[in-house]
Amino acid sequence: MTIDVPTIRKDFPTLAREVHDTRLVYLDSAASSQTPRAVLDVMDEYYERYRSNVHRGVYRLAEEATDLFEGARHKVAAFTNAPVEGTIFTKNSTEAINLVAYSYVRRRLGEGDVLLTTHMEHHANIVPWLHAQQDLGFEIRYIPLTEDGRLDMDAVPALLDDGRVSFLAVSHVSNVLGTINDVKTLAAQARDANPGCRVLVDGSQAVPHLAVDFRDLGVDFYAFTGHKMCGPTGVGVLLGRPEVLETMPPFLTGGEMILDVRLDGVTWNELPHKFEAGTMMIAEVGGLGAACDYLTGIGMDAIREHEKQLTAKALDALAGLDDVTVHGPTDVEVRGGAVSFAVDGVHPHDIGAMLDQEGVCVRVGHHCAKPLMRVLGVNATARASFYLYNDADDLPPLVRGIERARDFFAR
Amino acid sequence: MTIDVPTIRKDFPTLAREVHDTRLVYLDSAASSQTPRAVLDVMDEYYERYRSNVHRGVYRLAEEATDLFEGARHKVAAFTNAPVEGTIFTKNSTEAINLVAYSYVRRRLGEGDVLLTTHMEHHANIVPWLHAQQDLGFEIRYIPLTEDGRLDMDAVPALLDDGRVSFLAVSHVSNVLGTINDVKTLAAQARDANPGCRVLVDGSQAVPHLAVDFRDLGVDFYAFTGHKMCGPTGVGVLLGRPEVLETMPPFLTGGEMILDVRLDGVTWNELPHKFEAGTMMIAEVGGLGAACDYLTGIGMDAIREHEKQLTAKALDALAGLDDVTVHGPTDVEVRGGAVSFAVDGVHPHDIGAMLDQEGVCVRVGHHCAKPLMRVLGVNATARASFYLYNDADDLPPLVRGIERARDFFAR
Amino acid sequence: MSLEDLYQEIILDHYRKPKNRAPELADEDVHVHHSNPLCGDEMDLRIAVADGKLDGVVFDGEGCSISQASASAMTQAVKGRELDDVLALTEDFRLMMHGDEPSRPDDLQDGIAFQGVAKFPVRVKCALLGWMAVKDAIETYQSGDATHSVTHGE
Amino acid sequence: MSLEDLYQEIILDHYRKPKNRAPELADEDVHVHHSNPLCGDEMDLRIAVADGKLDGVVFDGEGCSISQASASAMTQAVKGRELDDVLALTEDFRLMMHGDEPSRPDDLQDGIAFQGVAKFPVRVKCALLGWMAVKDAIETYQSGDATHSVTHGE
Ligand SMILES: Cc1ncc(COP(=O)(O)O)c(C=O)c1O
Ligand SMILES: Cc1ncc(COP(=O)(O)O)c(C=O)c1O
Repeated sequence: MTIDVPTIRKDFPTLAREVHDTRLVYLDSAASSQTPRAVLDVMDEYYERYRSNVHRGVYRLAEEATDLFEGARHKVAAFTNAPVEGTIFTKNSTEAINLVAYSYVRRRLGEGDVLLTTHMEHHANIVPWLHAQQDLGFEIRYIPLTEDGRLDMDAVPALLDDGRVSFLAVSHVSNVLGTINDVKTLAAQARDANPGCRVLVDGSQAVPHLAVDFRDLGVDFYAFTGHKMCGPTGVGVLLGRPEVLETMPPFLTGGEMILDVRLDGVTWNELPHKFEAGTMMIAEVGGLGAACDYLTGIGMDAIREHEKQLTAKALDALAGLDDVTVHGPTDVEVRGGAVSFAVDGVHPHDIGAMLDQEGVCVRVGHHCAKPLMRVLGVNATARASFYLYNDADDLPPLVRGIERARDFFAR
Repeated sequence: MTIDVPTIRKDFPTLAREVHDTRLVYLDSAASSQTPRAVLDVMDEYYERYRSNVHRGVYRLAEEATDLFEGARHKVAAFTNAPVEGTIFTKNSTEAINLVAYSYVRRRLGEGDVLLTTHMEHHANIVPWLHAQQDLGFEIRYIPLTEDGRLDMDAVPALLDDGRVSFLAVSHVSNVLGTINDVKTLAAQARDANPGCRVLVDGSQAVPHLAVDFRDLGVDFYAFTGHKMCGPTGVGVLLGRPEVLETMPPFLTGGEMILDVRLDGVTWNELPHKFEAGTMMIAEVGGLGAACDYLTGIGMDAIREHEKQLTAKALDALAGLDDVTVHGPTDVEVRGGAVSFAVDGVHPHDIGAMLDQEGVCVRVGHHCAKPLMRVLGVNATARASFYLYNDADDLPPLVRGIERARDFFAR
Repeated sequence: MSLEDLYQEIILDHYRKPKNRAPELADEDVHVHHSNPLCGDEMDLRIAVADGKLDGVVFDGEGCSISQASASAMTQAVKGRELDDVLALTEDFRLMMHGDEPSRPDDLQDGIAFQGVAKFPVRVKCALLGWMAVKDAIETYQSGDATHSVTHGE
Repeated sequence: MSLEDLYQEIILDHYRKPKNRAPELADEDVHVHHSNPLCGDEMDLRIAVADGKLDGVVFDGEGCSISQASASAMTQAVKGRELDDVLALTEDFRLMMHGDEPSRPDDLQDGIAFQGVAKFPVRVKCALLGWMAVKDAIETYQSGDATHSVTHGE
């Protein structure tokens, strides 16, 4: 169960590229991953062979397009062990979380209720709650972090104690710190304190890198996004427990999601269609299905193991550099492959610009996690992130670029 | 300014296909159009050469991706003569209209207000209003249709008379009847009756087929969708007047659409980013930009003229058939290329299935326009729709299939 | 599989000369209305029960040839059977529409002609409409009601 | 254009030894705070006005080398000028960042070294930060206020 990176790299066209006369070293998969040829082929085939709209077309092309689309739904559901009728396509994670914000949280929470989240969330899993709070006035509580960037589980009982937490929104894996959160335990604790509490997990950084089992986690909602998991841009997923989805009004409304429209009322369609309004991203859903096939072919456990080893090496390499600090856990058992770091006296922007010269792509900035930046006491970080197509050969250019930036800029 | 269809057809890979051992005759562009090679090439180049996330990436690939994305925004704005900062990308028309439903109509309309729409709307431009009405209790009025399927403009003054219409939602071109509505006049009338009235136009069937000039129409919002205009699936557009967009709260919230997030509040980003949450459909937006280039290269006026002539021929051919009735206007000056028809005693499903045997793709059903079906007194129609790659050669298979269905099924 | 296989003679016969198609039924016990708005199909189905058997069944409505013919063939196959037996036969037909071999091909009578519909996914709903209506009518009867209305989705 | 061209010696000098960088200004008339949260840049800028001229200007804050160096170069170029002249020079710099040739290259002094930044779109905001802050400070002064705070977007 090991991964043959040189062979895998051949599947990803962009990785063959050179920039600034040097080999491209793509260490920004936490922002968006590369897309393998197999995924592009499925989308091209749709556009070139049976480009048409899905559902209820009585002609051959439309049947083929429907097979692609609904077939992909089965693949995504199987990939995450989720019910097919609870597998809803959105344009990205953000829309998936907003769906829950509008059709659940904004319909159910009010004054007296508490929404519990954490200090390490991506804006996608915090701004919808802050925005809803402005209108509805519920309370938001935050699970604090330990020194090394894990959720402070000791603080949780007190936060749940009064039984008023009716919604828990937590990320599975942090996009800045890499931390893997024990969302199964958290969900159980939240429900123990309040049986009516619903739980949403932001799995944007988990599904690409770990084997995720929706049913086993025992959560109500689980959001993720195609472009970070070898899929195309423009498609995301909300997994939901059908019993809960059934009780919710729709979010986006229009064609496809209704059964009947009279001027005095509307009959919503069945799950999952009730939550899929208008013409969907057909090619992209097909591509996401192909991405699930691709990742399954390599094996999610093998990918996790590979990234664990590579992350350990990267942490070692960075630990060996003067003036470099890594944010987040150093134990690779509880972290994924997103590694944020700071270089004393050098602004992340300048690190990123210098790394670009070495062909190394890293992300710099607040990573859409401003509240976490405040907790870390920084304005921005540089972040290298790893995926199945990276290996130890990618580390020397990273180290070289960091050293060059330090020597060039540090005052 | 004439169109060379045989040459154009070569740009569209699917059209070279055969089904049931016969040439494919694609007459379902009102549901979704074909996509030319030039659009696919732009998306492939993104995936193969500079696959990465946009905005604020400090490395070369991210700059290239940002250029593609923001460059496409300029192309789409120019194509529709709209302000760049009022050009917002969504996943489809339906989301564009829902954005206005959530961030404008649901925030502004209440009891005592009236939303005016028509009897010919697609569900995308009616269900969001019915859904909002359930929560807010405003009144909805409908502009009725004339016998030949045009808006009854004589009925409009009385509908506006009491000055309570504060929102007008109307389609530019009907997807069932083909009717082209004079939305510029309607918008002016609505504002005359109530200066605070805002106007949304559903241009899903207009932008692909006519030269649309957003500024000239004088409306507040204009929605359309990429997959019907030679673009990819998964991308749509909301054009909005910046002065109005500025006053609206955001819709989807998360990353990219904020400037700052503190735990006690959020600063929204500037237009258009305020309305674009999360990672956008980067490849698809690039593809849509390429579609604008493609259509501009051929010329929207030439396309309109070509479709006008072809539609006239199609209406003639159908008028010559016994037992066939066409819904909608017969004057091609006031209609586009969507032609719905009925065959006495034959259910549209059976027509569609028989046409498929002739290689002809038409849509059958309610076309997401149930209220219109009730006005027409039918449960469903068959609809042939034309685009720049269709020509008179596509009519004989259509006629042949209809005759075959009539002879086979009519009791 | 071609369209000719779909529209077999048996099916066309039922479509052109439907059996038990009527707007009313003497001794009606239950009346159900089923619609398939996505296709624009509407169906009224009425049953009369005597001695635990389906004594009478008629349908009426609008729909494509497949839905009309299938309802017609259904009425012939179920009439006179024990209620529970009709339910079982309905299940057999439903499974056939999902690609299974029917376990009671003879009892389905002309219903067996619809086996090929399984290959045309968009038409499966049409073929099922009448069968789902009779199943619902019996369950409505068993629960003690006289009318029921159902809207079918995807 | 390479990174070396971006980080010219002039720019690095200003970054390493910024001019007029201070947390306070005697006779301060206006204090503005500008932030560029997308990059994580924060800048405090203070001005003192005498006889319609910019008598004093200091900046302080956090940011990348480009934003710090550009603010430093800016303070040298604007100090002692008439307020309206500073506004005009600011506009010249802004247009240069959008690719135009500056019309007053000499008056921009070391600011001219930032011309190459126009080729790095993501860094334009950084180079502009100090210039936008001084413009805002003057406008704030002209409107009679003493403080102002601005958050920059895309
Ligand atoms: C008139 C009209 N409005 C809205 C839509 C919805 O477009 P989309 O499905 O891309 O959201 C369509 C097409 O389906 C349409 O024809
Ligand atoms: C943890 C986390 N949540 C949510 C998102 C948002 O995903 P998207 O931009 O695809 O909506 C991201 C990625 O940007 C992420 O890393």
